[in-house]
Amino acid sequence: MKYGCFVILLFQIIKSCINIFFSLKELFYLSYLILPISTVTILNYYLISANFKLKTEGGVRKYYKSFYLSLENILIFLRRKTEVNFCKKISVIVLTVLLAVTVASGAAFAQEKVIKIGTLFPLTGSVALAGTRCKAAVEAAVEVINNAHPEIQVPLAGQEGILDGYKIVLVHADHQGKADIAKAEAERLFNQEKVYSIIGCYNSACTAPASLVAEREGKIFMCGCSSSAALTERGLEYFFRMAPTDQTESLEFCEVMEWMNEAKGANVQTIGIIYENTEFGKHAADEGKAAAAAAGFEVVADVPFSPGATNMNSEVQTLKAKNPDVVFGACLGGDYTLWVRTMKQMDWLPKMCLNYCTGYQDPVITQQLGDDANYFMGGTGYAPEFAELMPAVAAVEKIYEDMVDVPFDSDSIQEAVAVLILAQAIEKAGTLDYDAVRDTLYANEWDSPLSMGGKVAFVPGGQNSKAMSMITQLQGGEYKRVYPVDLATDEVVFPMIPWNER
Amino acid sequence: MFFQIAIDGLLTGMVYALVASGLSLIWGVMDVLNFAHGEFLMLGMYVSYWLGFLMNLDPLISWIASGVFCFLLGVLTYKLIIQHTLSGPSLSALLATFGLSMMLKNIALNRFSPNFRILTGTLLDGKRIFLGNIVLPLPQLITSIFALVVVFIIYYIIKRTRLGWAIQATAMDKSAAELMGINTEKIFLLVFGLGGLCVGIAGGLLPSYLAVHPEVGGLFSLIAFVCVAMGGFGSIPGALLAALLIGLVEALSGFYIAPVFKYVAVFGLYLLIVMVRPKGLFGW
Amino acid sequence: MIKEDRKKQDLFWYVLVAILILIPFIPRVAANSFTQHVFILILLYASMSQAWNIIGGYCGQVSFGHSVFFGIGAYGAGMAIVKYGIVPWPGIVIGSLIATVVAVAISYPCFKLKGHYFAIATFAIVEIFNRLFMVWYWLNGALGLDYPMLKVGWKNFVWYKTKIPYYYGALILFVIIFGIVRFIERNRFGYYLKAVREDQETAEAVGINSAFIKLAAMALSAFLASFCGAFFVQYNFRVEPPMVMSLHVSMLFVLVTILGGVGTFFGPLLGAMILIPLQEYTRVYWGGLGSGVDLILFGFLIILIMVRQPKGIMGLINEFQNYRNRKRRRIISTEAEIN
Amino acid sequence: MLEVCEVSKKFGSLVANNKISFNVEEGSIVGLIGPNGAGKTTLFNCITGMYRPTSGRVSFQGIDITNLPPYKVARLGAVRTFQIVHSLKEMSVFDNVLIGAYLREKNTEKARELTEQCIEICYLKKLRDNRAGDLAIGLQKRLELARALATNPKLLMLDECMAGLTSTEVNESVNLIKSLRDKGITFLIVEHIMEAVMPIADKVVVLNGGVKIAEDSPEAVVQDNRVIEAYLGQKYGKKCQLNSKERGK
Repeated sequence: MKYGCFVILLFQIIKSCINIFFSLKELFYLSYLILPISTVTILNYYLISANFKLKTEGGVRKYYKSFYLSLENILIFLRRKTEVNFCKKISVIVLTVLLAVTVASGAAFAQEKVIKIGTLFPLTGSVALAGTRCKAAVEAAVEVINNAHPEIQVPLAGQEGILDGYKIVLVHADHQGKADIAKAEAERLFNQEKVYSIIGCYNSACTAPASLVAEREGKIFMCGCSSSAALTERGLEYFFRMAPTDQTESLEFCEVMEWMNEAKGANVQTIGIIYENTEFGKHAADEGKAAAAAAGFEVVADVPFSPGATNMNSEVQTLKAKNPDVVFGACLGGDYTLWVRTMKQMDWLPKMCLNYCTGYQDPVITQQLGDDANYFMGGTGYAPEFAELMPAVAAVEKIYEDMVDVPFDSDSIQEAVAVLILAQAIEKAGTLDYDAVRDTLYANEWDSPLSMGGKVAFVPGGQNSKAMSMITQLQGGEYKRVYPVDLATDEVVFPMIPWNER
Repeated sequence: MFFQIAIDGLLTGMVYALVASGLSLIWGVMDVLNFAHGEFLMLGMYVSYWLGFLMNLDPLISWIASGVFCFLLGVLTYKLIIQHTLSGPSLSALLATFGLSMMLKNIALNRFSPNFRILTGTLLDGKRIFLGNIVLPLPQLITSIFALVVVFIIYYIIKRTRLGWAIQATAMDKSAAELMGINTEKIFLLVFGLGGLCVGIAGGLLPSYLAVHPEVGGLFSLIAFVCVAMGGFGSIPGALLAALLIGLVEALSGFYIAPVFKYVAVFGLYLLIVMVRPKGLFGW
Repeated sequence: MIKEDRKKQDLFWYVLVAILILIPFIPRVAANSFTQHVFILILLYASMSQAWNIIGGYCGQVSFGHSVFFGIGAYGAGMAIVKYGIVPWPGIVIGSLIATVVAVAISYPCFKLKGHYFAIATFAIVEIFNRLFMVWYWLNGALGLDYPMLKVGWKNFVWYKTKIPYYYGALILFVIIFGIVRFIERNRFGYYLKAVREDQETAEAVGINSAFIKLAAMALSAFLASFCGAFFVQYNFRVEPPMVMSLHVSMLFVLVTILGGVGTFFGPLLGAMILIPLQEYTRVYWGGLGSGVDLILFGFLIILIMVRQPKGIMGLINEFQNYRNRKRRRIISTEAEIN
Repeated sequence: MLEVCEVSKKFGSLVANNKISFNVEEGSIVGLIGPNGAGKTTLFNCITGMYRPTSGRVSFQGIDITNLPPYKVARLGAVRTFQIVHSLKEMSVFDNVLIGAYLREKNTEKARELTEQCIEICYLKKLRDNRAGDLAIGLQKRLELARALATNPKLLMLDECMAGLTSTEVNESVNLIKSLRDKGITFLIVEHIMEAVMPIADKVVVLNGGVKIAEDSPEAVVQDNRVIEAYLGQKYGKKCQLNSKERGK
C-alpha cells in the first residue's frame, strides 16, 4: 500500500511530462514548418518576428529553396569539421533563438463575424488561483452567449451569439501579477490581437495601467472585481467596474457593527485590521480605517504583513495583545488559512471577524479548514447558498464547475457579469462602435441575474452603482446570510464560539 | 507574553534550520547557490500532502517519502544540470538553478493548480501543550524536534564518519581530495542529495500546519540563504544558530516593533552580524 | 594588430548603432507596437545589464542589489510627476544622485565581504529596501504611484499612442551606457576594474586602491542603473516596489548578463537579445493557456543554455573565434610547409 | 633607502618577527634568507603594508610607511611580487603588465609603449597575447616581475621569485635581476635558493625563528657559525667554505 503511493507519484510525473509535451505539440508542428525558414533568415531575425507574410505559396517555396541551399552548406561544413561538440553547442543556442522566432511568427487565424475579447488575468504568480478562476468564469459566460442555452435564465443565453450571429472569441493573456506586464499585454491585445475589449485584471495594481491603455485607445475596459475604489475615481470614460469596492464593503462592515450594537447589544467598539501589505490590502485597510473613523469606532491594531508569509505568529500575537472586539481581515488564500490556524494555536478570537473579498470567500476554504473556518463573517457577492436569491446562476455555474471544479465565488462571478453586460450593451447598441456602446452602457439599467440584486447600472467613472454584497457568516461550512436583515436567513452567532468549545 | 513569543520564534527557527542546513551543505562543499531550494521544499510538501490526501498517510510517516523524493531530486539536479555548469564561472550554476526554480514552480502550478492545500485531520492537527501560560502547538513542536535531530545527524555524519571526512576534504580542496583517492564527483552527488534530503524532510513535515501552494518556497529559500550566510558557509551548527536567531528576532521584532518590519529586522540583523564577522558566525 | 582589432570592433559598433537607429523605419516593425515594445525592452535591459556589468562583470562584485538603485531612479521620476506635478527631469537627476549616494553608503561596508557573503548581503539590502518602501507613506507605500494623463512630448517624456520616441529614448540610454563602458574598458579604469576582479592583493601591490576602485565602479553603476529605472517608470506609467525594487528585477539583470557573458562588452546586449524576446514571446504564445507553460519553457531554455554553454553566449563566440583562428593557423602552417 | 627599524609582528601569542632591523642601500641587492617559518614573508608583508607591524617602524626614502596601505607603498615606488603567484588569470600577459604600467602612465598609449618594453626585457614577447592563467609557473613568476617592473619601481621586492624554477630559468632570472640593478633599481629578495642569491647579493640578512641572526656580505654570512648551524647545516657550510677557498686560489 505504501509503495503504491510512489507508483502513483511516478505516474503523475510521467503524465505531467506527456501533458506538457502535448500542449507543445502544436508548436512542434509549427516549428517543422518554420524552422528551415528561420535558419536562412536568422539575420533577419527581427523582421520575421513582425508577422511576415509567408502565407503566399510563392514565398514559402522561395524560402524552402534557400533552405535546401543552406542545408547543403551546413552538410559540407559538418563533413569538414571535426569538432562536433562545438556544433552541438551552437545548435542549442540556435535552436533557442529559433524557438523564439518560431513563436514570434505564428500567425493568428481570421474568421468572419467574430468579436475578439481579451482577458488579462494573473494566471501564474502568487494570485494565480484567483486568476485562473476569473478566466474560467469569463469562458463560462462566453459559452452562454455564443451558444443557445434556452434553459439558462440569463439575457442572451437563448440565442446564438450577438448582433445576428457574431460570436465572441476570447484571447487570453497572463500578467503574472505585475503591473508592467499588464500594461504591455494590454497594448498587445489591442494592437496585435485587435481585441474589441479587455476583461480584467483582478489585481487593482494591474488594472490601473491596463485600463489607461484602453482609455487612450478609446476602447472599452471591463473590470470585474478589482476592488480599489480609486480605479473609478479617475474619471475614465471607457472603464466599467462591476464589483463593489473596498469602500462599500468597509461602510457595510461598520453598519453591521452598529446594527449589532443596537439590535443585539453586542457592544463592540474597537477594531483591529489585519491585511497583506500589497496594493489591495493597503487600500482595503485605508478604506476600513476611514469608515471606522466616520462611524466613531476606534482602530486599535493596524497589522500589515508580507504576503506569502512563513508564519503569522507575531501578527496574531499583536492582535491578541491589543484584543480588539472586531477584526477586519484582508488576507488571501494561503495566508488566510495560516492566519486562522495561527489564531487557533494562540487560542484567541475576536468577538467578530469581518473579511473583505478574500480568502474567506474561497469555496474550498471550508474543505481546507473544516470546522475552524466557522463563525467568520465577510462581505459576499455570491455563494452557492444564495441560490434562491439568484436562481439563474446555477446553470451557468455548472458550465464553470466543469472547468475548475469549484462553484463561483464573489470575485469570479463578477468577471462573468462583465462579459454579459458588455455583450448586452453591444446587442442593444446594435453596433460595435465604441462610443455608441459606451453611451448605451451608461444610459441603461441592465438586467444581470448573476449579480446580487439583479441589476447593473453605471455612474460616471464607471462604478456599478447597484453593486452590493451581503454579510454572511460561515456556519457549519455554509455561507449563511445574516445582514441586511430583510434578506437574512439565519441569526448571527455572536460572539464567535471559542476554539475549545467547538 | 515575552516567553510565548520567544518560544514561537524558536520553533519557527528550527524549521528554518532544517531548510538551511541542506543549503549550507551544498554551498559549503560545492560553492553553488541553489536557487531552486525553495522549490525543492515546495515539492517535498506536495509529496507529503498528496500522500496524506490520497493514502491517508500522516506527515509523521510521509516525511520519509518526501525526504527520499527530494534526495532523488537533488541527485538528478546535480547529474543533469549542476555537473555541466561547474566548468563555467560560478554564476552559471546560479543561473541554471534559477531556471530550474522557475520550471519547478510552474510545473507544480501546471500539475497541481494554484490551489492552496492544507492537510486536515492529521494526528497532530490542532493539538497543543500547555505549560502554565505558554501554549506549545504540537505540530510545530514535533517538526522542530525533527529538525534538531536531523541537523544533529547531518552534523554527526560530517564530523565523525569517513564519508563526512571525505565531504570536508572535498569542500576544502577539490583537487587535493581527488589526489587522496576521493571520488569527488560522487561526493558532490551525495552532497546535493543530502541537501535535498534535509529540505525534503522539512517539506514532509510542514503540511501539517502550513498550506501548500506553488509559491510557498519563496520566502523560505530567501531566509535559508540568509541563515546560511549568517552562520558561515558550510557550517551546520552555524546555520542552526543563525536560524534560531532569525526565528527569535523575527518573532520579537514582529511583536515589539511592528509585523511589517519583522523581515527588515531579520535582514538588518544579518547585515549587522556580517559587518562584524565577515565570514559569518562560524565561518571557516 | 590590436589596433586593427579595435578598428574592426569599432566599425562593428557603429554599424550596430546605425542599424538600431534605422530599425523603426522598417515598415513591419513600425506597424507592430508589440515588436517595438520588445525592442525597447531589449535596449533597456541591455543598458541596465551593462550598468550592472561594470560592477558585477568587470569588477567581479556580484551584486543582487541593483534593483534598489533601479527603483530609486524610478521613484525619482515618479515622485516628480505624481507628487509634485512637474516634469520628470529634475526628479530623475535627484533620484540618480540619491541612488549614487545610497550605493556608496551601502556598499562601503559591504565590500568588506567576499564572494557569496557579498551577494547575500545585497539580497538582504534589496529585501530591506523593498519592505521599507512598501510602508513608506510619503512614497505612497504599497499603493504605488500612478501617473495621471499627461501632455505628451519630450518635456514630460511621455507618449501614449506611439512607442517610437520611447525606442529612441532607450537607444540614447543604450548608446550612452555602452559608450561609457567602452571608454572605460579601454582605459586605465577598466583595466584596474579587471585587476581588482582577478586578484585584489596583486592590484594593491601595483598601487591600485582597490577599495576606491570598487566604490567608484559601484557609484557609476548605480548612477547609470537609476536612469534605466527612470526610463522604465516613464514607459510604464506606474511605480510600485514589487515592480521596480524586488529580487526578481535584480535577478533579471544578472541573468541577462550571465547569459550573454559576464565581463564582456557585448555580453549584455546578446543576453538581452536572447532573453527578452524569449520571455516576451513565450508569454505571448503560451501565457494565455494559463498554468505557466510559458515559464516552464522559459526556465527550461535557461537551463539548457547554461548546461550547454556555461560561459554564456560570448563564450560560444570566443570558441568559434578560436576555432577559426586555429583553422587559419593550420592554413598558414600548411602554406609554410609547401613553401 | 629602505629602513626597517625594530619591526615586530605577533599573531596572538606567536611571535613571527621580533625586533628586526636592517637597511637597504640604494642601488644594492639585498637578500633576505632563512629556513622555513623564519618569518621572511611576514616581514615582507609588514614592509609592504599587507600586515600592520605590532611595533617598530619602516621607512622608505625617509617617508614613514609603517601604517600605509599596500597601494600607497606601491605608489611610493616600493613594489613587491608574491611567493605564490598571483597573476590575473583571465587577462592576457600584455594586459597583466599594462596594469602595472598604468601606475606611472595615465595615458593609455604611453602605458602601452612602456608595457611593450617591459615585456621585451623579461623575454615574454612571444607570449604577449596568451592568457596569463595558462602559462607555466616559471613564466608566471617572470610575468609578475614584468608587471612589477612596469610600475617603474625604485625598490623591487621579490618574494621567492625563483622557487620552483628549473636551473636554466633561475639563471635567466639572475641575469635579468643583475641587468635591472645596473639600471638603478634596488632589490630586496627573499629567497630559499642559495645559488641564486649568493652570487648577486651585496648583502644578506638571515632570519631564524623570527629573529635576525646575521647581516653581512654573502661571503661573510656563509662563514658565520650561527648561520651555518641554523640554516645551512654543517655540510653545506663546509662546501661553501671550500668553494670560497678555491675561489681565493
